[in-house]
Amino acid sequence: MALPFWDLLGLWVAAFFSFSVLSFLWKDNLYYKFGQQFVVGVVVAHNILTSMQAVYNNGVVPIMTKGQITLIVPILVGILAYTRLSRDISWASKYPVAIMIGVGTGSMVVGTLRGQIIGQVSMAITDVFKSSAPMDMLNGLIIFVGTVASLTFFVFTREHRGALGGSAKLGRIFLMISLGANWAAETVWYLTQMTGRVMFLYNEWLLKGILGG
Amino acid sequence: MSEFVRRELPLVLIFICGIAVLVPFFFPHPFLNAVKAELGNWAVIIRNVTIFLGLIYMSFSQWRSLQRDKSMGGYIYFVAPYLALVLFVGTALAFPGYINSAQYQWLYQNVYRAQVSMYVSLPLFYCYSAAYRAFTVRSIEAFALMLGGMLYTLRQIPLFTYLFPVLLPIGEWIMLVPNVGGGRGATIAVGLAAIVVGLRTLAGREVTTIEVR
Amino acid sequence: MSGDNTIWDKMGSIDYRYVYAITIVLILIPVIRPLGIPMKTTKITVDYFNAIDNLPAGSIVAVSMGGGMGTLDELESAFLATWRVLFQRDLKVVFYSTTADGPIILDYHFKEKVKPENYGKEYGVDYVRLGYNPLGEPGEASFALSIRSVYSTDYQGTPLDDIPLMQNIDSHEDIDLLIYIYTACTSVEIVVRQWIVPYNQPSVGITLGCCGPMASPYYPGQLLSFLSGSGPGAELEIVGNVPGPGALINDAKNLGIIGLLIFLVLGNASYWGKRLTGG
Amino acid sequence: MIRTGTYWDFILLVLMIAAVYYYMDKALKGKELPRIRTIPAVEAIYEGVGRSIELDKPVHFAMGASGGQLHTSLVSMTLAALMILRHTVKLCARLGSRLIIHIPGQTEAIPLVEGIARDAYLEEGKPEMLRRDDMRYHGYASTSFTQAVAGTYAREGVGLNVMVGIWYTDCVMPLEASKIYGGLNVGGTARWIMAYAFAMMTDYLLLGEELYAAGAAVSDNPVMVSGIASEEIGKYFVLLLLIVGLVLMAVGVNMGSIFAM
Repeated sequence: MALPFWDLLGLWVAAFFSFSVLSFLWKDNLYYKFGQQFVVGVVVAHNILTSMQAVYNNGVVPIMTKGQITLIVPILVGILAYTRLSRDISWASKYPVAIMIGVGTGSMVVGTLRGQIIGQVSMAITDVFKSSAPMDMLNGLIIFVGTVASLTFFVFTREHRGALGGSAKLGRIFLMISLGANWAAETVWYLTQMTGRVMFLYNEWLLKGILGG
Repeated sequence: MSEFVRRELPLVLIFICGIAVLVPFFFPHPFLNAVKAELGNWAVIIRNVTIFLGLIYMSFSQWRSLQRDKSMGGYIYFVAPYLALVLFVGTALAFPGYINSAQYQWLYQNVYRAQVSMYVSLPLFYCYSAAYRAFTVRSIEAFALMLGGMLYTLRQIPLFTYLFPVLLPIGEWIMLVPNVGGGRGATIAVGLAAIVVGLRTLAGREVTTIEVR
Repeated sequence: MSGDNTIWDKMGSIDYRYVYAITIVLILIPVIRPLGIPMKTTKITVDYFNAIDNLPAGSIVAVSMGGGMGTLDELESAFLATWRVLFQRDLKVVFYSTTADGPIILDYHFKEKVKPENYGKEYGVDYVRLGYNPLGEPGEASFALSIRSVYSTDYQGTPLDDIPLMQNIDSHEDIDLLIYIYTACTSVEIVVRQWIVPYNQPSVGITLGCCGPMASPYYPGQLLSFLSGSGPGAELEIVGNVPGPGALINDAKNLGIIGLLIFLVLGNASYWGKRLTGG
Repeated sequence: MIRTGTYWDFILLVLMIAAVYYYMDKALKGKELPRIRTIPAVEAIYEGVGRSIELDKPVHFAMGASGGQLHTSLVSMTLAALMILRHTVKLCARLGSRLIIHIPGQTEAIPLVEGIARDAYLEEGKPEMLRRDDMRYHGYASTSFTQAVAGTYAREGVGLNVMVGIWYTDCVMPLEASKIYGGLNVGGTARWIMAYAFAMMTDYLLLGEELYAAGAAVSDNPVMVSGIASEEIGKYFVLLLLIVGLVLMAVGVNMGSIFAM
């Protein structure tokens, strides 16, 4: 059953760009260069289109319809970023950067205190006793020991000797297992993605697109 | 322009914005929450207003690459991003619906999705060649890296959990116990370091925010 | 011996591209002729299914859709199985998108793969779709407090107050289960910080396979469960009896891993061969 | 009063403010600070620039497709990466090596990236070495950024490849491509989920928090170095909390509810 023209063309365009990326595995080539540079243009275009939409929805519309004139300030401050292109007044480009770093730092401190430190400490302790089953308690203790040991690995102001050295070495082993697990989780994800692409090229492009199956 | 406006005022701005986002977390108050929300909105607007800087800086290097290489390949390399830019922006503006129009979505799906899906698959091969170098049992740490990696990989492959069912609980254990132990210690260490950088930034002592002229 | 190109040296310096080519061929074989190897299901996937299945009739489920086009191969089986499990039951579902690709994926799925009307579901009564809003952490916090503070209309521009389903829904108090979908591994902290810690909101997650290790510390203490990648997606197809693409993708993974095993054997043989022969 | 559920956060924040102030004050007064153990990756950057000159290949610096985050909770990683950029630029200026900077996708970070590079060249007396055509912008998406960076290694060569800061899946292809095209990889990220890629694909690794320690170490600024000592106070506090908390929990105290205060 022949595909509609635009669906068929779409399959060929998708296959073209898929193979252009894959060709880099062999070596850098003109086909890869075109695909790679073309997608840079696609991304820059999409970024510009979505950014202009965001400025309009989050800035211009509230100013025009709800009279939120304070929103003129970020639009003007954002324009200051372009002063970086001039040699003389490039210092003015620090103002948009300053507002963003201030907002980012505030939300970072708040998010990190609970999410990355107090929350982790609380779980490390409560995990040990969350269930009375012996195996669960043992696992909780292993997690606790791993947390303490891997934290001591990151002590910089004292040489890793004696108890600290032993703990840091144990911590390093826990860290390596964790790195291995993360490598495994990512690799199998990439394998799934590659499988999905092979399925698309075989089932959609080859069978449907070319053989009309 | 005075030294205060060039150097000091941006640092004051960082402090004010940082505190304005930090304080409502501990001392919630309608006004403080509103200021925090407004600053968050400002940051989004500023970010989107600066979007054209990317196109400008891309064009610097594109123009230079053409000067260096005036072969056919050089021209293709130079033209490709601008071709995509005109095609995508033109389509968004030509058809009703902006970036939600059927025409734009056709381009986005068949060019960008094909590219990004294949690009996300490519690391599979690079993870294989990295494992080829790194997964050699030459030390206890290297063995721990490989152990964590292989046990959790095989746990995610149906063929191996079918042939060796014990891989399922072992793989789960690797993910839920030693991985969590190691990862938790590293996360806490990173969190503390991030907070110190944040506090130093709010205090106006972070070199990268002071020196920029 | 050292310095000559021994068998051990050759094993340790293979041109990567040979194994890349072998891997692509091995992936293609099951795509052409599926192996049909059965999959085992795990407790974490059963917990995910039960979190939906145990909901009383008429419960409200919110779906925070943070999927991306680039990772659809990995997550499509989990998405489709979840939509089918939801629509097979008497549940009210509010979809809201936190990525630009979210609405595009939902359009594509509801028009071609899982048609709500085939399950007797009526838009505006049984399910609602709010559009794309780059919420991030502050936005999720506002959404939990008041949906209307973040969305005033649905994805077609209809005011929320004109939608029957949304009459009595405006905050976390009205939501019985949150399905939180994300692809940046650290985003699991957002659902913990903005939904679970402050409101004890029952929540499950869908994320990439690589984010499993980072989500596991929160299960089952805070997250009721989570699906990480296409494997659990295929498991949910089995547990929920909703067949989909997951089985085929997971079948095809079986041979693709062999390329890695080849590399491992050769790499270790090379290292120990040189070491044991004094190379 | 302090919002429920944030007491411990407040206690830790006050402790960290005190530690940062204490060690910063010592640094400003020129008093001795705790010695920091050496980080091999920091020395490797100097070695790598020299190697690049010998091979007549450019040095590359990248901080991630999404490595210019300023208004998110990863801003500290951006600032640590910029410290290492400053150090790399100064070495390249001093030794006379060409440097290609791959700008992150966030355009709001461009003024900061260029400003730091210009200041570093100025400090070394080589302002003319700042070339805008060697500051490459590849779009705000990992697919365009990653493929462009890998392609640059293939086309223009790579001597030293410094990759630090906020990295996601976008680090795997450049790291291996640099290895395949003969680059010396130095780098790391504090995002633990991606640390495996740097551990397996770099010649010199900055593991997790070592990124921040390296950023401070290369600053030649005692106030920055004092930050590492402040972090250690936080670590000792957390270790104390862990151990005492475990003991209390063992004797029946519900630490979960205490931490939820």
